[in-house]
Amino acid sequence: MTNQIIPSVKRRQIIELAESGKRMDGRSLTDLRKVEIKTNIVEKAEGSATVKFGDTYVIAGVKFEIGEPFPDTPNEGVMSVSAEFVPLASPGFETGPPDENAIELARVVDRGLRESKLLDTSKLCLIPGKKVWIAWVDIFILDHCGNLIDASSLASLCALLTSKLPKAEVVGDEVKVLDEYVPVPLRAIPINVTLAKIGDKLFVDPSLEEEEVMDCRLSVAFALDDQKQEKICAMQKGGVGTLSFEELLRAVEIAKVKSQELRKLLPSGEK
Amino acid sequence: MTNQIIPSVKRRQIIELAESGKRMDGRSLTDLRKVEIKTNIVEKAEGSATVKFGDTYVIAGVKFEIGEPFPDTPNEGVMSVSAEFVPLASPGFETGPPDENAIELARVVDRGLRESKLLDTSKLCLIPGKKVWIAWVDIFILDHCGNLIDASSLASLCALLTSKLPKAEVVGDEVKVLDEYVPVPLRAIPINVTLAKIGDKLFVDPSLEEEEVMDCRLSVAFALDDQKQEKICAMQKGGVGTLSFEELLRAVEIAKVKSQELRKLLPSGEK
Amino acid sequence: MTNQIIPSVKRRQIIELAESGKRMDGRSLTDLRKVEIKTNIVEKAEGSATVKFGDTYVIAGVKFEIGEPFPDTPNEGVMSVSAEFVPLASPGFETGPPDENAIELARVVDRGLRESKLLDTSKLCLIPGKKVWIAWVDIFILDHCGNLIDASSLASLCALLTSKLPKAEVVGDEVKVLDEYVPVPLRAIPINVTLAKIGDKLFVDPSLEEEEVMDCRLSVAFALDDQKQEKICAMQKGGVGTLSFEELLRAVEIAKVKSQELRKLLPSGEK
Amino acid sequence: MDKKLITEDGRRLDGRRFDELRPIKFQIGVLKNADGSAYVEWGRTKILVGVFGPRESHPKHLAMPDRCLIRARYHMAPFSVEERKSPAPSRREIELSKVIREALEPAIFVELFPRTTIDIFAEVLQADGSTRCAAISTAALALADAGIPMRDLVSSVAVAKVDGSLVLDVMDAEDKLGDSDMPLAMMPSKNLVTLIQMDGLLTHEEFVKSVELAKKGCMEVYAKQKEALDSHFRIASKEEV
Amino acid sequence: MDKKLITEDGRRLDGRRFDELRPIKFQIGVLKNADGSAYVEWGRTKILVGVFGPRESHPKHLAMPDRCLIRARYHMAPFSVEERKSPAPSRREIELSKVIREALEPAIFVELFPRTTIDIFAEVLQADGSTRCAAISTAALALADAGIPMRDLVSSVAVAKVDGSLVLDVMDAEDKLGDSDMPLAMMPSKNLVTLIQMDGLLTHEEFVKSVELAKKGCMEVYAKQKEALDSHFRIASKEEV
Amino acid sequence: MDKKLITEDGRRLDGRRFDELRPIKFQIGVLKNADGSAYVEWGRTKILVGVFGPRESHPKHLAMPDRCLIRARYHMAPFSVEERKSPAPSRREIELSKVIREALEPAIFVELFPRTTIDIFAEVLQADGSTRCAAISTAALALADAGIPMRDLVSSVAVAKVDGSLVLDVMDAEDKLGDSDMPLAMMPSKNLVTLIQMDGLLTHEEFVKSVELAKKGCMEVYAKQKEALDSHFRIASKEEV
Repeated sequence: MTNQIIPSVKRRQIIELAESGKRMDGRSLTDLRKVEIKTNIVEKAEGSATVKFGDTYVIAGVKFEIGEPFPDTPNEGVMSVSAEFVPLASPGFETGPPDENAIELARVVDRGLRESKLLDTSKLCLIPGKKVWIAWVDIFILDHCGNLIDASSLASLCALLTSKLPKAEVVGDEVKVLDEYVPVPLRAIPINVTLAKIGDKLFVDPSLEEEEVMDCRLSVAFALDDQKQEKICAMQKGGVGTLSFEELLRAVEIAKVKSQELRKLLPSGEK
Repeated sequence: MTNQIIPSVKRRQIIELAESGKRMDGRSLTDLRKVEIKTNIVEKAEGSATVKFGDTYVIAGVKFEIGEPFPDTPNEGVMSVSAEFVPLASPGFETGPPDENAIELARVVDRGLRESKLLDTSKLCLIPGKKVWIAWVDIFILDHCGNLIDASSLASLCALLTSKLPKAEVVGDEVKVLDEYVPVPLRAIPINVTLAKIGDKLFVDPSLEEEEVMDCRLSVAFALDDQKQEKICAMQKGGVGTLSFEELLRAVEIAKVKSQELRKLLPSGEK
Repeated sequence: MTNQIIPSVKRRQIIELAESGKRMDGRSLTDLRKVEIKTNIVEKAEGSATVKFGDTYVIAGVKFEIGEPFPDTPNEGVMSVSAEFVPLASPGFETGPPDENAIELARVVDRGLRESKLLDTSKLCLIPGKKVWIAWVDIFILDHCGNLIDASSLASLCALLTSKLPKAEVVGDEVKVLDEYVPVPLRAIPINVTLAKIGDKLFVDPSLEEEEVMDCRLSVAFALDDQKQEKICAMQKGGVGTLSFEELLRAVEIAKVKSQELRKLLPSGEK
Repeated sequence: MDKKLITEDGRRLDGRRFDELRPIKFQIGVLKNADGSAYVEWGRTKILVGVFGPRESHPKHLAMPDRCLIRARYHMAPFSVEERKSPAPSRREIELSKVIREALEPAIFVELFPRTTIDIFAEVLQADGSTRCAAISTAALALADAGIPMRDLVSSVAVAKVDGSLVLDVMDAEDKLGDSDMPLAMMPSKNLVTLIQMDGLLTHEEFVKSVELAKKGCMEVYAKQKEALDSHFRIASKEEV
Repeated sequence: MDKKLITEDGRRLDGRRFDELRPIKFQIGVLKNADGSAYVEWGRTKILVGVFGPRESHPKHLAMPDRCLIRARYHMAPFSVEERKSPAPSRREIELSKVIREALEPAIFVELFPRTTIDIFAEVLQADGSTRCAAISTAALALADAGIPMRDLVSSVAVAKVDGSLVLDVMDAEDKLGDSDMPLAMMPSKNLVTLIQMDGLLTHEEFVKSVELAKKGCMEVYAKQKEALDSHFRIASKEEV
Repeated sequence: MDKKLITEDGRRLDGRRFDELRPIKFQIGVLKNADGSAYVEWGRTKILVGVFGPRESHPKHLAMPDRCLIRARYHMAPFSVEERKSPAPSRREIELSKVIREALEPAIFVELFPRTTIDIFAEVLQADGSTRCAAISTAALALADAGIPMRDLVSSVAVAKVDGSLVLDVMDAEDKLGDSDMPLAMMPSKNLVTLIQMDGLLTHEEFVKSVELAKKGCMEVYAKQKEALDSHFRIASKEEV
């Protein structure tokens, strides 16, 4: 924050390059960075995945635990998404409880997963009003090189897609967890795509240097349900700049195309 | 705190004016500022009131919730009073958990309400030892222009006086809350009056500028029970100055008279 | 931290004196300071003790409370050890939650007590899986003049040795605590001895000025079980210096001898 | 979910048509200490906003050499909702504070006040849906009351899909039982979006229509904001005479 | 409430008359590190007080250009009460810390030590009623032990109404079952009140009598404080010889 | 406790002999932002370590005029253990952060970087025993990757007593059901111990043998560390060509 000169020079360079449709790292404005997904890397978790978007590196783990339902949804399990910006991921991250950025990230990822109706929480109920499965989705940012929302959303999705739910027997008021697993009851699949606006251009999958000089970003999540219907299920503008209505609609169009591209990378058996 | 000159000039002015029985805002030493009470302004709360003492502006809300009694009073409901100095009320207030001033305020208000035996907590018991009504009294300071204790006490009192208790049916170990209300079981009515000591004078209902230069303050709560008996039910000295015994007794005398004046302003049907 | 000169002068003095086997306070390298133990000084606690090692002054209190067992040990009571560095004990202590030093202290004391199997937690079970006795051991550092680990370990031990467990009757799912007491079910007795390494010398029971210039410290706890078997039950190195393997083994030998000396000071009836 | 949110004759639970705002009443300059303040009763949603600044940044290392720091806090009174809310800030309140700040900041000439801070505090006294939109719209008036130079007001409203229809200005029951919620804020005379969030399921077509409806709503809110400012400054200038 | 707190012959649970203090034993200079310290056994109430300062204010922005900052902390050991107390400071401890500071500060010549801080730490090892009064009276001795110039000592005691009678120096059972509790602190030779709090129900007349009884009690505490100081400094001066 | 940890033919649960390490795979330079980084798969224990610094101390009052400040944080992912771990730092994590720092600091030339800070962050992604030993050994590689001048590497391993036998490189089941656990760290070429902790019950003779076994284990870890460094810098220098 103390030095405002470097960002403004960088911003000018990025905008100039974008005039000819190019970016600092050689991509076109609508290119994603290389996306790598690995699943089942933490055997003690019921599901886990690491995702890289270029050098951005994120891990998500899923744990199932028996707990109480919310009073207003006694017949439904609970999904809880948290994110930690662990300090090895960036010289700017500090230890301590999640700040507004980590909280926003977790809540945006949560909305994508929740609103798509990915997880069939009605099937996570064990004893109505008393005991349900809680799905803890924990995100750790391991290397912050831009576009944490898309990487975190994809890692959380892949961890859930590949997770296994312990089988449980209910006898009276007691729940006995067996040493067997059933698949997690999933429905629609949400994919999140973020674009940065810099000047009057939209940049798909912004890098850290693009984020540092952007006006604002727009994240859009698309859900594909079991009838192959594609819908918008979540959206979030971030940053202190503005969008024209035309830019807003254009961003949503681009995000839709890119979500289809990302969807093809999902662990096989899923799409 | 950095500039100590303005307060000491102000203090001298206030003391000089007081010699002729006058105050900066035109009041006599024993005048209250204009007191305005509005009730039922938050329909979602079971009771609510805003109170103004001049520009000092306070809101209190009452919520009833079912919870557990304290182990040592299994047959009694619970009253819990909290105060927040929300930062829009003063350039000096900060966000964060209540500081010692907010805690003292809540505890002084609480003692007035509690020691007067205003609320008949024995009637708030649902299942002895297990389930009782908890009356949450939450105070928000909205504009801090002096004498928060009296304004907050009065707002809390008026919120309780006008609140409605949900009717509840106990069947076995379950409590069913009905969509009906009964009046809250109230007994004696406490009124709090605060005086500031500046020099050798006592100032009723001190303004913010008086508080900033005062030696100390004394708050006295008087309860009027259903036999029309008037008693002292709570007292608190605040600030780093001292009181002579003569001043102490004189302050209590004045507070008594002013409490009777305030009592007349209570929402009709109550006194 | 700002002045690094005084410590390095002090360190040189201490090392020079140690060459001739002496210390600043007149002790030999293996001498303990004068140890004073008082028990039952807080009548409201089930057990309590103050311990002095020279001017180091520590109090420990034991409270028994009914609570839930840990899920993985449903038939065992719980022991919880905490330490507070209350700010009157040292100009360097601050108010607030325990820092890493207080946490390390509590955990080292805890390991000594726990690993020696001092407390027979199986006898603290009331209703398996539901209700057990929790033994809260709380340590307050009152005057910090060096070697807090040994003083705190000894105070905690003496508080437990002289504590009384309330008798309880289990009727169905209810526990009734009687106004009678039984002895606490104890087995082996652990004694902790700490040595500081300064230069190439080992100092038993280091004073504060020795700790301030030490390379590191080693704490060793020895347990004597009811078959009079003596074993090492806990060990902790602290500080940023190193130990040679020879020094490590020598320190353990010295600690053993000193633990036997301390063991003789325990409240009579115990060993 | 059995409850019908739209009646047979196309009316909503409180009798509104699908594209109708609730009654909105702004009051400006309601607090003595704050540099600017405004209060709104937006249906049953009631929010008080106070603004302090530009003032010295504290702690100092937050100060920025070339602009003003904007801080915003969205905070709910424990008694503002059905179930008492714990006073500690929830994750929801922290996120909303961030998006509210980002919705207002584009309208403020931050370059004019380097090294200072403007604090915007929104206290929700009663929450009945669309609280972030009400907070943003009211905060814009409090900023104006504080005399802070702005590019434009910021006006905000939410659109929901309930029982298959898109409706303007979402109230609590519609938010809880509806299929989607989309708050949007804009600088009306600049035609620029400063906030958009969405959750729920919308087809692309529904989304486009939602944006149109939100824009119409914002323009209506804008009219009410200007009216409130006019009447406030008319009174203020009379008082000065 | 069936328990009688006053027996037929006018004695209290521990055999005291209505206007009688519990045995009070002050010890001065009991800690090595603290600049001043004192310990009291006041009936079964046991409190240790340490004083540091005047010392550099930390953090620095707390320093005041024309006077010393006084800070006080009243803190209870988890094992000091019947039910184990959680170590986190309770609202009660925070309020008591404030009133204790305000009870002691009038006696200190704060103008003599600008830009510095005096810290007063009171640790309650066992609580059996009137802990704030005992903490204040003991802290006055710790301040004296630290050599801090004072206008006067501060002496404190509480008066309660139990079973219809006013009694001096309230112990725990009387506090819990009594009808009122009124702690009062004063500078005895100045005849000035530095602390008064009250809860319970008192007629005006009872209140006036309570104050009289508290004043008498404070004067007796004062005598014990002076005795403790005398004996401490007599020993100290002998040791120096 | 019925479970046998050592089979009849002297093998452990995972088939290892008593003095055998688990498979250990170090990777160096795995993060872009960190100044140095390393990752280990040590049996099923998986830890990522990042190092920042020497960098400006923040807050500034922490800076030391004559040396570098070393900070270390040991932190477990919520999903790293059987029962989900709460994200707040546990007392165990705070103690381990301290001993890990004290195990590494003797190897660093702290005098070379006055007024700066080196931060060492160890994130446990999966915990299966000996996590502090794995974190220390991996952190030594991350420090080397950051180019921080060191006296020596630090190598660490734990020895346990299970079913009456001493075994090298403790895994989770052995830690939980065993009779003792003794983590030890050393600077291998200096033959100096930088960490030792122990809990459990050991005779003097068993303790001496445990130390011997730990030393042997550390030397084997050291060999693997050097191998990882060699291969990393070989690749790095090729890449530079």
